[in-house]
Amino acid sequence: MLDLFLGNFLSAPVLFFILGMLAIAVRSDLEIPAPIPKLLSLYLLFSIGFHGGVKLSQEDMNLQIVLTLVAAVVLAFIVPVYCFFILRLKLSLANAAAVAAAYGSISAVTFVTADAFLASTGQSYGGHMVAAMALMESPAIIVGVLIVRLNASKGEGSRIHWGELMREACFNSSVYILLGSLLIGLITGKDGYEDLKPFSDGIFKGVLCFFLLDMGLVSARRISGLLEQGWMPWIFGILVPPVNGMIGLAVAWLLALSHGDALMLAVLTGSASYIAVPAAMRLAIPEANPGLYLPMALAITFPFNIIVGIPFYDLVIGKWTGG
Amino acid sequence: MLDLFLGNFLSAPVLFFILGMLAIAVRSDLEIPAPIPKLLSLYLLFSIGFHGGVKLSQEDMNLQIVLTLVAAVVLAFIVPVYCFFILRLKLSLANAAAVAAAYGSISAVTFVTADAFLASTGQSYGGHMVAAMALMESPAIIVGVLIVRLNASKGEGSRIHWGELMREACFNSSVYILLGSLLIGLITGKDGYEDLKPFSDGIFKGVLCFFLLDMGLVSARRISGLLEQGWMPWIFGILVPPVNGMIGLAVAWLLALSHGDALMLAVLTGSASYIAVPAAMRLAIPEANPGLYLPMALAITFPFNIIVGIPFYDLVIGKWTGG
Amino acid sequence: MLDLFLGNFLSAPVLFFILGMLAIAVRSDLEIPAPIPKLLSLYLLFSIGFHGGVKLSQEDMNLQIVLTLVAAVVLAFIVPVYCFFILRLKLSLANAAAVAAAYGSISAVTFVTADAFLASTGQSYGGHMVAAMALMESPAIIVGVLIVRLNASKGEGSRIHWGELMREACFNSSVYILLGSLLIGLITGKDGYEDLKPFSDGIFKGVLCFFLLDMGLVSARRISGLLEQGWMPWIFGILVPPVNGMIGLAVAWLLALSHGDALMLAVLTGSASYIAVPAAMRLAIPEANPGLYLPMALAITFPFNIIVGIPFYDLVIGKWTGG
Amino acid sequence: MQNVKRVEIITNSVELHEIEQVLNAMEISGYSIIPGVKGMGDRGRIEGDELTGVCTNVYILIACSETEAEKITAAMHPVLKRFGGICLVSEAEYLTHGSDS
Amino acid sequence: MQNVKRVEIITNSVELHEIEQVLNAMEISGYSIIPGVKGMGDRGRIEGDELTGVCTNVYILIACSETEAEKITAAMHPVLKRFGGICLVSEAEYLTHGSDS
Amino acid sequence: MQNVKRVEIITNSVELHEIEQVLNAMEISGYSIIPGVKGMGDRGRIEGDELTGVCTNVYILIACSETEAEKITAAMHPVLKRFGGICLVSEAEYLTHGSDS
Ligand SMILES: Nc1ncnc2c1ncn2[C@@H]1O[C@H](COP(=O)(O)O)[C@@H](O)[C@H]1O
Ligand SMILES: Nc1ncnc2c1ncn2[C@@H]1O[C@H](COP(=O)(O)O)[C@@H](O)[C@H]1O
Ligand SMILES: Nc1ncnc2c1ncn2[C@@H]1O[C@H](COP(=O)(O)O)[C@@H](O)[C@H]1O
Ligand code: NA
Ligand code: NA
Ligand code: NA
Repeated sequence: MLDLFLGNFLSAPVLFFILGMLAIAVRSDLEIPAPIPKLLSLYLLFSIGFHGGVKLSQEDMNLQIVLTLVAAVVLAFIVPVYCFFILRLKLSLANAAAVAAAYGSISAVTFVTADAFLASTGQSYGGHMVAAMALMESPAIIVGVLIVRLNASKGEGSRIHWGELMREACFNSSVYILLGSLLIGLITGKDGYEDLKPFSDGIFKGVLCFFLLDMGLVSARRISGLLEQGWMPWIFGILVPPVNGMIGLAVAWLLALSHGDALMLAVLTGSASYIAVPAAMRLAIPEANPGLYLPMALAITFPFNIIVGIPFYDLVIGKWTGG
Repeated sequence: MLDLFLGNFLSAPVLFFILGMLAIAVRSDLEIPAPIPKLLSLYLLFSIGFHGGVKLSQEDMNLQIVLTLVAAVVLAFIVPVYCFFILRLKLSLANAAAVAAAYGSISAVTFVTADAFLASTGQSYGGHMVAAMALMESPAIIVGVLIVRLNASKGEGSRIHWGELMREACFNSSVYILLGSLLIGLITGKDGYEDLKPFSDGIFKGVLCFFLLDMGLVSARRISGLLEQGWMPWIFGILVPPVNGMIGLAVAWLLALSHGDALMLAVLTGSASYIAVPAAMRLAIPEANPGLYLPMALAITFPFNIIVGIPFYDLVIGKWTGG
Repeated sequence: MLDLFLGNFLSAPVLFFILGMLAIAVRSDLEIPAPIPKLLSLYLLFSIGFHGGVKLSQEDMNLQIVLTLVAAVVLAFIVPVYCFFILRLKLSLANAAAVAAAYGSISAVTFVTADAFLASTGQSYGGHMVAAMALMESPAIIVGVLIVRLNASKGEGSRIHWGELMREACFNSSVYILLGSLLIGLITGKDGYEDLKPFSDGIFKGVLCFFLLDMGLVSARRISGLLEQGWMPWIFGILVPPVNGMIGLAVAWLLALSHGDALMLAVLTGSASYIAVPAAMRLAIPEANPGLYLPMALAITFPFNIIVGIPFYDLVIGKWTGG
Repeated sequence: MQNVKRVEIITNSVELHEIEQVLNAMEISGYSIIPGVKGMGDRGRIEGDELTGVCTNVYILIACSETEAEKITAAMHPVLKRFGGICLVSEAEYLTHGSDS
Repeated sequence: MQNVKRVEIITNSVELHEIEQVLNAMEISGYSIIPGVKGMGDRGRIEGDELTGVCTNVYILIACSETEAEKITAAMHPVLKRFGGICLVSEAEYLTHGSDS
Repeated sequence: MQNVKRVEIITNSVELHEIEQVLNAMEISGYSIIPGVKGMGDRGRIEGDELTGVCTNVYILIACSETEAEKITAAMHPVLKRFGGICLVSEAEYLTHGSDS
């Protein structure tokens, strides 16, 4: 069991993430200038989406897959709701809604890191889980805005452009490239994959390490800003994700998902968005403080998930599958 | 036959191009920020040039190769001339000359896409076709400027710095890196290639897909600007390239080129430049409207060639070679 | 013997470097826009460091390795001192100290180019040489500043923030990522390497060529600025590096290092820094002229080393090892 | 040379789309945009290190007539109030490519 | 602090090379360049998304004396007329590293 | 709208860290930073092509009160003297998100 955590902790991706965090701690001038991180993240979404599509083209649609996708969407609508009520105890309406949206949505990079983790443990997961990821990104945005809209006094609330918002929610760049690459992978299938393999598969893990180095820098920079926010973000950011993850696992157990699929569902439910959601919140709930929802997802929950969360979920699944 | 078009349409590169175009249609915020597209295009020129050089180092110079190169240059001088006279019927002197220059020159990305198309159909082409591409990029620039210069009243025309222009025409970055990489590939040959293969060959198709995603974004953004320009750009942009391509094919037939070489010559003659030429025109013929020659080459002819043109030329060649 | 120089001169990396220099000579508009060069250099440091760590994980620590590292550090402290006294004959205190610091430190790209050179000659070197490189980068910075500090009248000198400086010296991005990747490679070892191989090894040489193309552009741009500086920079920049390199070789001979390790020690001692040191000097010795120490290292010594220096050191080692 | 107002707007890049729509609606003939701006303000440090545009600002420069400047600042007020950022107006002389001065 | 003119030029980046030559010919001691500027103007939208510099603008700032400013604007007029873009001149106080104010 | 000073600083990007510390120490409420600036000056051409920050400049814009502007320029003087660069101060009207003007 300890090996599992240690093994994950000592894997290249996690170590590069920590290397990035330490760079800020020792005030190194190391930085990966824009727009390189954007390139790397687009590459990761491109590859994970395309690979998922190719895998999906091999699977034959069955009830379990359909139910998994449905369950994923349902989770994406429910999680932000109860997160909101927990958060509302301490936060303003706008902040509670924005943070809830972040935790209701997903983190693609956590998913990608879990992909590398599974590969290292010799496990695999179905391509439809990538579709699940894409489907789980947006609902929380709508929930978050709806909550504010329903509770807000007229004036502010009425400023929300629903058209814009739905577009932002459904066609924001990460959802779009993920679904798009998935579809293309689905169409081109195995043969199409062969030619792209060296790009979308060969250098994948290396790029991930490189990207996590930057994620380490970015998230460490955010920590300082959190210190003013008291202990609440830390409690919530570390306790709630595993709870969400366990709920994801419970659903996975009910659906009798494979080890890999179960882990991915847990990771999706347990992760929080620091890309798509903050961008949408900044537009739709500007009165919410980006200095709160962004670092909570980025500087607390993301590191927690890739260092502790992933092996923890894996462990739990191992217990029930007796694997 | 339909399979050929469908097969091309459903290939990863074309699908990613379309994915990019759709992103603009659905107003997704997907964008590939500068200077990433520049990096990708430099990489493609680097790889195609280097690979071409290596292939050339295996071929032994023969009359057919020499004639092909000569014919390529001749085509690059003739095509813009008759294009100009067609365009002059509708456009101002400056605009007609600039558009003619664009269509007289070549599009390296169309060439690269045709390279991927050939690979997928199991065909190959000679390294000297890359040299032909480099040779065909510049003449149209000189022709275009000469036309304006000869017809222009003094004053404006006299502002052209020929030195600058020739430099721009012969050493513009795309010609330069293409020829340079070609020479280096020629010198280092097969052994040199082995070490660079994973970079210049392995990830090539993946990078192409990624780049075409951006090309889709960029060209779709240009379409709106074209709507003000009436139907002429569309007629010309869709009808003239295949005509030019057929002329290229006729020459290829006379020279009895291989299937692959013939296709590449057609693609070069039929494609229009949206990089080197617009840059040169902006400097040499500033009175020409970039909102016309740029989108015509980029938003009409480029998509037409990679979706319809390439398989069409391939089909025609198939007919005569009875392949 | 001539073959050795010619072979190196005609290798892809060197040819791409020269291609870059020629681009400036013919005033091509070729440029590799920021921050792409930064990305490429981070990648090279990442790969060389990681690979070094993996190799180190295979080696068992022995006295020779320890002595090599100690010797490397000692060299890094001594070289800048005597360089300073030579330079002081012609230059101001600040300039002499800054140039001495540059030549006392190392050039990672020269090291990487030597790595490619060794690979092409079928030789290899120990992972600890990468550690030696990291250790040799900073001492010269401290020496350079100390020299100014000790000789400077109060006032200016007293402005130096030692804390800042030590941080800059020890945690500047290149040292940091190099050591960090080395450690991670050391921890993950051979298995960790397998997954990253296509990224950190496969595309390595290609990226190096691409990067050297930019190095050619950057260094050629600097030459013009040097012409005002008279002949001194040229004499020093071409004569001193091989002298330093020979001293490195002498130490290597005393320690009976392998062919590969000896070459690397010579390359490190003989190369000059144009990244870490200039950045530190700009801060710590602003009165020194960046137009002097930067182009000397970048436009004179770097090209000299990769074109002449590396094969020259290799030749000398060949003589004594009778290889 | 003619006198014009220099209107400078600095705000979060997610706002750019909306602001451009406002400017185009007013038929402002020209403006310039500098992306990738970092900054510090009431909403804290904008590192520009984000993977999304949330943490980058954008700088917009508009040379226009006094009346246009007033219309722009009036339109910007609610936007800046909601999303933060600043708007500066200063004097300048304008040399247009059209003018024959 | 001394009074200076702030000359701002925004034009297509393909022009930069020519403009710099003009400035150097006038022996203008210093200027700053911000690349990657997007914009809107008579020549339409400059997306800055091009693979070539054709669709990117550049911003040039020159702090100089009044006489220099006049020379610059005079020299810029034909350039802007031909290639588009704008040139603004405004007042500022200058704190130079040299000055002992 | 209220009157403010526009303080513009252009210097080598290696200085940015130090300058920001100065501004924060003065409790300047807001400022904007444009990275990747090229330039020409007494220290020669800044190509912005370096692998390190040594050859890139940074542009800093601060809208502040007259007294703050004086404090800033006073603090900048030694910095610019040591590391080069310029500091401009000009007039502007300020539309803040806070103000109810
Ligand atoms: N006084 C100021 N001077 C210059 N830029 C400012 C100023 N105040 C705010 N900004 C810019 O506007 C952005 C948003 O400001 P705020 O809404 O106050 O956080 C900041 O990140 C800065 O880039
Ligand atoms: N009124 C204006 N204010 C600010 N920038 C402008 C203005 N007019 C033009 N520009 C800039 O100059 C570029 C070229 O202008 P034009 O030649 O009018 O297309 C535009 O893309 C803008 O970046
Ligand atoms: N007169 C000026 N106008 C605009 N920018 C300037 C001026 N002088 C210097 N600069 C900027 O300040 C940087 C450093 O100036 P210097 O210390 O004189 O080399 C230059 O690279 C320019 O970017
Ligand atoms: Na979640
Ligand atoms: Na053509
Ligand atoms: Na050295």
